[in-house]
Amino acid sequence: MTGTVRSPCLAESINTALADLLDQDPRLVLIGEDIGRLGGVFRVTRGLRERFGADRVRDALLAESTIVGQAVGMAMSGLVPVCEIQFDGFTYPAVNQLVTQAARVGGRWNGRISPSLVVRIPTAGGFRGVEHHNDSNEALFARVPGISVACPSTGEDADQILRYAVALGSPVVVYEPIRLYWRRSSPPRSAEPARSPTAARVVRRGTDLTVATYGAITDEVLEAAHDLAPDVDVEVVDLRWVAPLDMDTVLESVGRTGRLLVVHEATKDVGIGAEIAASVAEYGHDALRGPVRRLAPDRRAYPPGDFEKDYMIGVREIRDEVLVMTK
Amino acid sequence: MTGTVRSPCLAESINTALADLLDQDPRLVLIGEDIGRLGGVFRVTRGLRERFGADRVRDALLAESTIVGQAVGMAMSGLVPVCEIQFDGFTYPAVNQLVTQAARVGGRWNGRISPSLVVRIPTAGGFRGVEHHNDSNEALFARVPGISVACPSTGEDADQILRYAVALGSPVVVYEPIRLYWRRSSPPRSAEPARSPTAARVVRRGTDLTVATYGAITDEVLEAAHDLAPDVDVEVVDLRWVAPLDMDTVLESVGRTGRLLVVHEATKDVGIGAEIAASVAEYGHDALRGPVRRLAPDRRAYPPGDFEKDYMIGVREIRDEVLVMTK
Amino acid sequence: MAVKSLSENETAPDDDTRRTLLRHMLVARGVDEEARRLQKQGVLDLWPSCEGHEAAQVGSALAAGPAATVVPSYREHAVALLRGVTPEELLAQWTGRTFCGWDPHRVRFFPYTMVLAAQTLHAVGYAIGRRMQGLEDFVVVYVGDGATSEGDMSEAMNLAAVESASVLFVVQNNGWAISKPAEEQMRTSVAERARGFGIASAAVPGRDPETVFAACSRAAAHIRGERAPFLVEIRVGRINGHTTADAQEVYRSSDDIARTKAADPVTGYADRLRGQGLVDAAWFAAVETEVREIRERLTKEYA
Amino acid sequence: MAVKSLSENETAPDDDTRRTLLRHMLVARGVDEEARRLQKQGVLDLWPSCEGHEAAQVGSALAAGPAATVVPSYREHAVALLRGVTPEELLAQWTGRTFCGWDPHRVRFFPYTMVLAAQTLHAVGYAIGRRMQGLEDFVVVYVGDGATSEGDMSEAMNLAAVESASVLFVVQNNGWAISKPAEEQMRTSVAERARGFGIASAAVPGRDPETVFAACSRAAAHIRGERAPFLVEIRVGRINGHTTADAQEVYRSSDDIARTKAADPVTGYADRLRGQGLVDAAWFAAVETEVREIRERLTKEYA
Ligand SMILES: Cc1ncc(C[n+]2csc(CCOP(=O)(O)OP(=O)(O)O)c2C)c(N)n1
Ligand SMILES: Cc1ncc(C[n+]2csc(CCOP(=O)(O)OP(=O)(O)O)c2C)c(N)n1
Ligand SMILES: [Mg+2]
Ligand SMILES: [Mg+2]
Repeated sequence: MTGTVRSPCLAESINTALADLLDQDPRLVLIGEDIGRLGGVFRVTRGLRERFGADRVRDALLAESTIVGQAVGMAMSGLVPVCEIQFDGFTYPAVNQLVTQAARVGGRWNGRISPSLVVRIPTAGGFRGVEHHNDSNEALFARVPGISVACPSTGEDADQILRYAVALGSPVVVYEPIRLYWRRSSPPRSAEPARSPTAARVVRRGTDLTVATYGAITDEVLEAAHDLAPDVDVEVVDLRWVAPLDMDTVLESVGRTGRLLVVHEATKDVGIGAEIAASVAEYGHDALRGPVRRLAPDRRAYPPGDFEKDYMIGVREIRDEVLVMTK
Repeated sequence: MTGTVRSPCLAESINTALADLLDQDPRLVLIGEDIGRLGGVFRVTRGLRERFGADRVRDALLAESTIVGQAVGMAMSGLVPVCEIQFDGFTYPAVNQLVTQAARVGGRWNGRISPSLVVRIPTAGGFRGVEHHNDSNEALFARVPGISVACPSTGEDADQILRYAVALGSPVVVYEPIRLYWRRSSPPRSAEPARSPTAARVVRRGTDLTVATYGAITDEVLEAAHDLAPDVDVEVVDLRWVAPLDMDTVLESVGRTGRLLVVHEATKDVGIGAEIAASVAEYGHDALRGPVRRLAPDRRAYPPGDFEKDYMIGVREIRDEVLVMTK
Repeated sequence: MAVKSLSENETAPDDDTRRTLLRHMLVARGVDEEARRLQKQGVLDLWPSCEGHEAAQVGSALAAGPAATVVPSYREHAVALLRGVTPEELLAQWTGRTFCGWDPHRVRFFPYTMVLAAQTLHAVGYAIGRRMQGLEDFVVVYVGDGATSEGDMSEAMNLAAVESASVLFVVQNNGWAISKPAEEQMRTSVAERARGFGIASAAVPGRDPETVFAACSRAAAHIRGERAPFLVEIRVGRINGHTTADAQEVYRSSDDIARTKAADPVTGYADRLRGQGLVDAAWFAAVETEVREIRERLTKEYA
Repeated sequence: MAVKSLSENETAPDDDTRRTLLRHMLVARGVDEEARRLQKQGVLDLWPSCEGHEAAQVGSALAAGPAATVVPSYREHAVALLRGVTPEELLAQWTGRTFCGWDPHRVRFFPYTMVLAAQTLHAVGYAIGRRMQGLEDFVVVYVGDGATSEGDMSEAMNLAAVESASVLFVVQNNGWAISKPAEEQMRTSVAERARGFGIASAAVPGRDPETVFAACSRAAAHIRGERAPFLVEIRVGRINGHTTADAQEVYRSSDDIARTKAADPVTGYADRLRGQGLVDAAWFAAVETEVREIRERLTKEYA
């Protein structure tokens, strides 16, 4: 079907990036459930407590509002907290502190402080996780003014995003796809770098249709694109950030291909795909050769493991959708 | 400018509807901060505690997670709780119980129970409220599977929506615009009833352009439409529900007018307007005479009172946008 | 708020009850072992073992009685089985078939809740709701030591105290929340915390099901008599990792693990009742047969 | 967790301090009256009056001292003024100009937080953060009786206890959360609840600023000495409605309102110091002049 390349996996890149950052900046502190002794339930932070001490790699109390709420206070005190929420589905107790506090501190202080605060959230499904362990909630924060939301799909991007996030001066939520943490081979990508730390990346050049996507499913999109070549030449844009959205890169791509499909793993309604489709329908209208389409699960809960295959968008659905749009 | 009609205001209609429901159904119980003795900070529930007792009109503990969390338990026990959150901005502590619990109970019980649970949330700005008192967060729940979201703009609609919601068998969040609570006169609307309790309503017939909108700003849209007539003949669709969205009514309307503007008071990004624009761009593409546009505040926090005029979408902005789209 | 003083006699289990306690513990252990075996084979996706918790679970559930409504967390397998959830039903969700394998109404044992402490508010709301309908249900809610740090748990205690709800909070303090020791999760105990909210409470060791049974019987009497909540904190040992996905050796000393295994409540209680002549080889053989049949049924259903 | 026993002498305010207490109370009262007047004129959008809270606020803030970092709720106007927030700065947010009228760093008095209890976690996190940077800040966080029901407050108490954070929790229990009486908000007291979490605490009446000053001085000594948190619950009276938008007559008996007014801490303390000859007519005249000038400045700035 498609060749794959081997590279350091997401978990390793994040571990290395965090270690570097802890090394370089004494203000950096990690806070999360089980991130210290255990090294995190996904072992992303392993070895960091041993290396940097329990004070800087803090096994948090089991309370997400506490994690983010104390991080807000720490950020005000001059530290740079990098929090971990154990699974995307357990973000909700922290939503109040993130949305009504972290996101607004800078404004409330009239810009007198601009605290950096990062929240890392393992996300998405595909591993037969039990209830609440497979959520994709990036749209939740993408709509909130004052919060930036990143969705890296490679270790290299995660590294760049983290380094940018700890210095941004406002909260950043980073969604890390669980099924990529330890995946070692993925479809090849074009080597073009992103134009800026928050820019999208054209990970495959093509002429017939643009797929805008992000997160773990980028791999499936790339696989579908490889499968379809040379009959259909698909361009793939990995957004990397969903707030702010790099609509310039998307619009330029659509300007070249004339067609846009948005693919994401989160449910479709009022999601990131809606925002992209709406923007392109408005600002890219003249370039479009047909309607923008979205491919994403319907508005229903992520099902028990036995049914996740029906729920998730796979390579085949992506291929079929591209074929329908280009036929 | 435009004639107005006098009608029972939103607060009165809701008060009457709640009284009726309490009267008819012994399982119904109201829970909220200050809703009893005080009758609510907006006096929407006034007189109900005196009439139905402190047991059924319950002055809640000051904790939103408690309000919704106990309501979930009460619903499981066979009651029909109708909760009130005091202001939209204070919904966040209840988000976990709503999203991970209330929305999922039916599914988790494999349909063995289908608890009705309503959460009423005063929403939106325009009254120089202090920080957090002017939020419009309907998009937050609109994307969550298992939660229905209503946004009535008249007392009559609120009445119909509440009666429907308490019998739905799954959670419903009702956003009630604060600035309409005691407003007595509003622009005239076409008398056409909605086709179903969850359907949108064409509140003004027109031929040149469709505006889809909901909530308090529906009045401003109608006023703009009246101002523009007869030069531009605007059709206005009041969605009434944002989840599920009645896209049929919107698409039919766009089929007639060929143009769509979505107007809402919540910030634009990843909002209800994005979902509508994306759907119409996909399914109504052939009917469109020009790109779908959205008119909504940019992605920034609702500002202090002195600056809210700049932030909010007014009649003039709506008129200007329609003129640009139809020129 | 004082605990009604019941003499030992009133709450100590009789011999039939003692055998029942042991039988339920042995069955739960058998199911747990089978579940872990099936998980290793890839049949189950995950399993949060309750080994070490059996005395606490069986003792509390038996004391609460069959009429009580149980609102569990996610590790109360022994309670589930005691309440009539079949082993097949119990495993179903861990094989990825469903979010809940049993009929919660039939067994008055609610679905597991994965979002920590969320169920504590449901339990109190349910108790209030039943009382409002003239049905004074007795509600038992289970929660772990780590989960008590969540705001919802404190809110639920305050709500129960203010409403004087008929709720028995059972905290299984197994000393760990995954890798976080309970001593680092709180400065006092959950029992002390409950009293701060105005909820009568007791802290008991959880190795001996009779101690648990007695404490929970007194708690139940208090709740029924005063129509007020009670919290029992039971210290138990977690024999296995947090779940089958957890390698506890990473963060837990082998000494501690060995000590916990050595203090196994199931073997301990079995030995005791055997020593006291309350159960004999034939009795054990019968239970073993029952367990073997269950294990075969589980293999047949899922493997 | 025992409170260091300091003799009355060590914590009782001297005469200069007593005059300072009264002066701050009178200034706060003057600003509050002016703010309510301006609100009636439509100049302010809203005003949460602190009338009745002055002794609690001035006593606690003076005891905490100028080096402490204060994390307020939204009603701590007397604390704000004492810390050097100017009256103009204080009113700015209530006129709709800004979310915070002062420089929080300059006065070490953080912005008001409208989302109840959210600031309690910030305060503890701030204290931990400062300690980690080798700066053992002493942090005072204010919270109301109603807000203590929010999960965040319990989480903050637990975090402070576990981390042994240098935080003074000051609960102003004015008996009401808008229309909900404090007796219906909790079964015990916040002071008892704090002890349940392992935080030493005291409950004191808040009419006499000297009592508050003494209690908070002892608390501060405890925090500085033990590097551990402390909670002081101060019972105060809310003289006016919750805010200017609240008609408290709807839910509060006129007797209760009258009693609260009669127990006004400001007039009470003024009378006492006058009676003791600590302040005379000239002193009052000077303070009155100061207040009049403030009121004129406020009118000029905003009306
Ligand atoms: C809100 C929330 N946060 C985090 C988790 C992830 N998680 C599952 S179990 C667990 C530890 C629970 O410890 P405890 O409450 O002591 O129960 P135990 O597992 O020891 O029985 C954690 C952190 C979760 N399920 N829910
Ligand atoms: C999370 C949240 N819920 C609700 C409100 C609305 N509200 C503002 S003040 C208040 C009462 C607060 O009472 P208390 O904590 O006793 O403080 P007081 O106003 O009496 O000083 C309420 C319900 C809010 N600001 N934040
Ligand atoms: Mg535990
Ligand atoms: Mg109060």
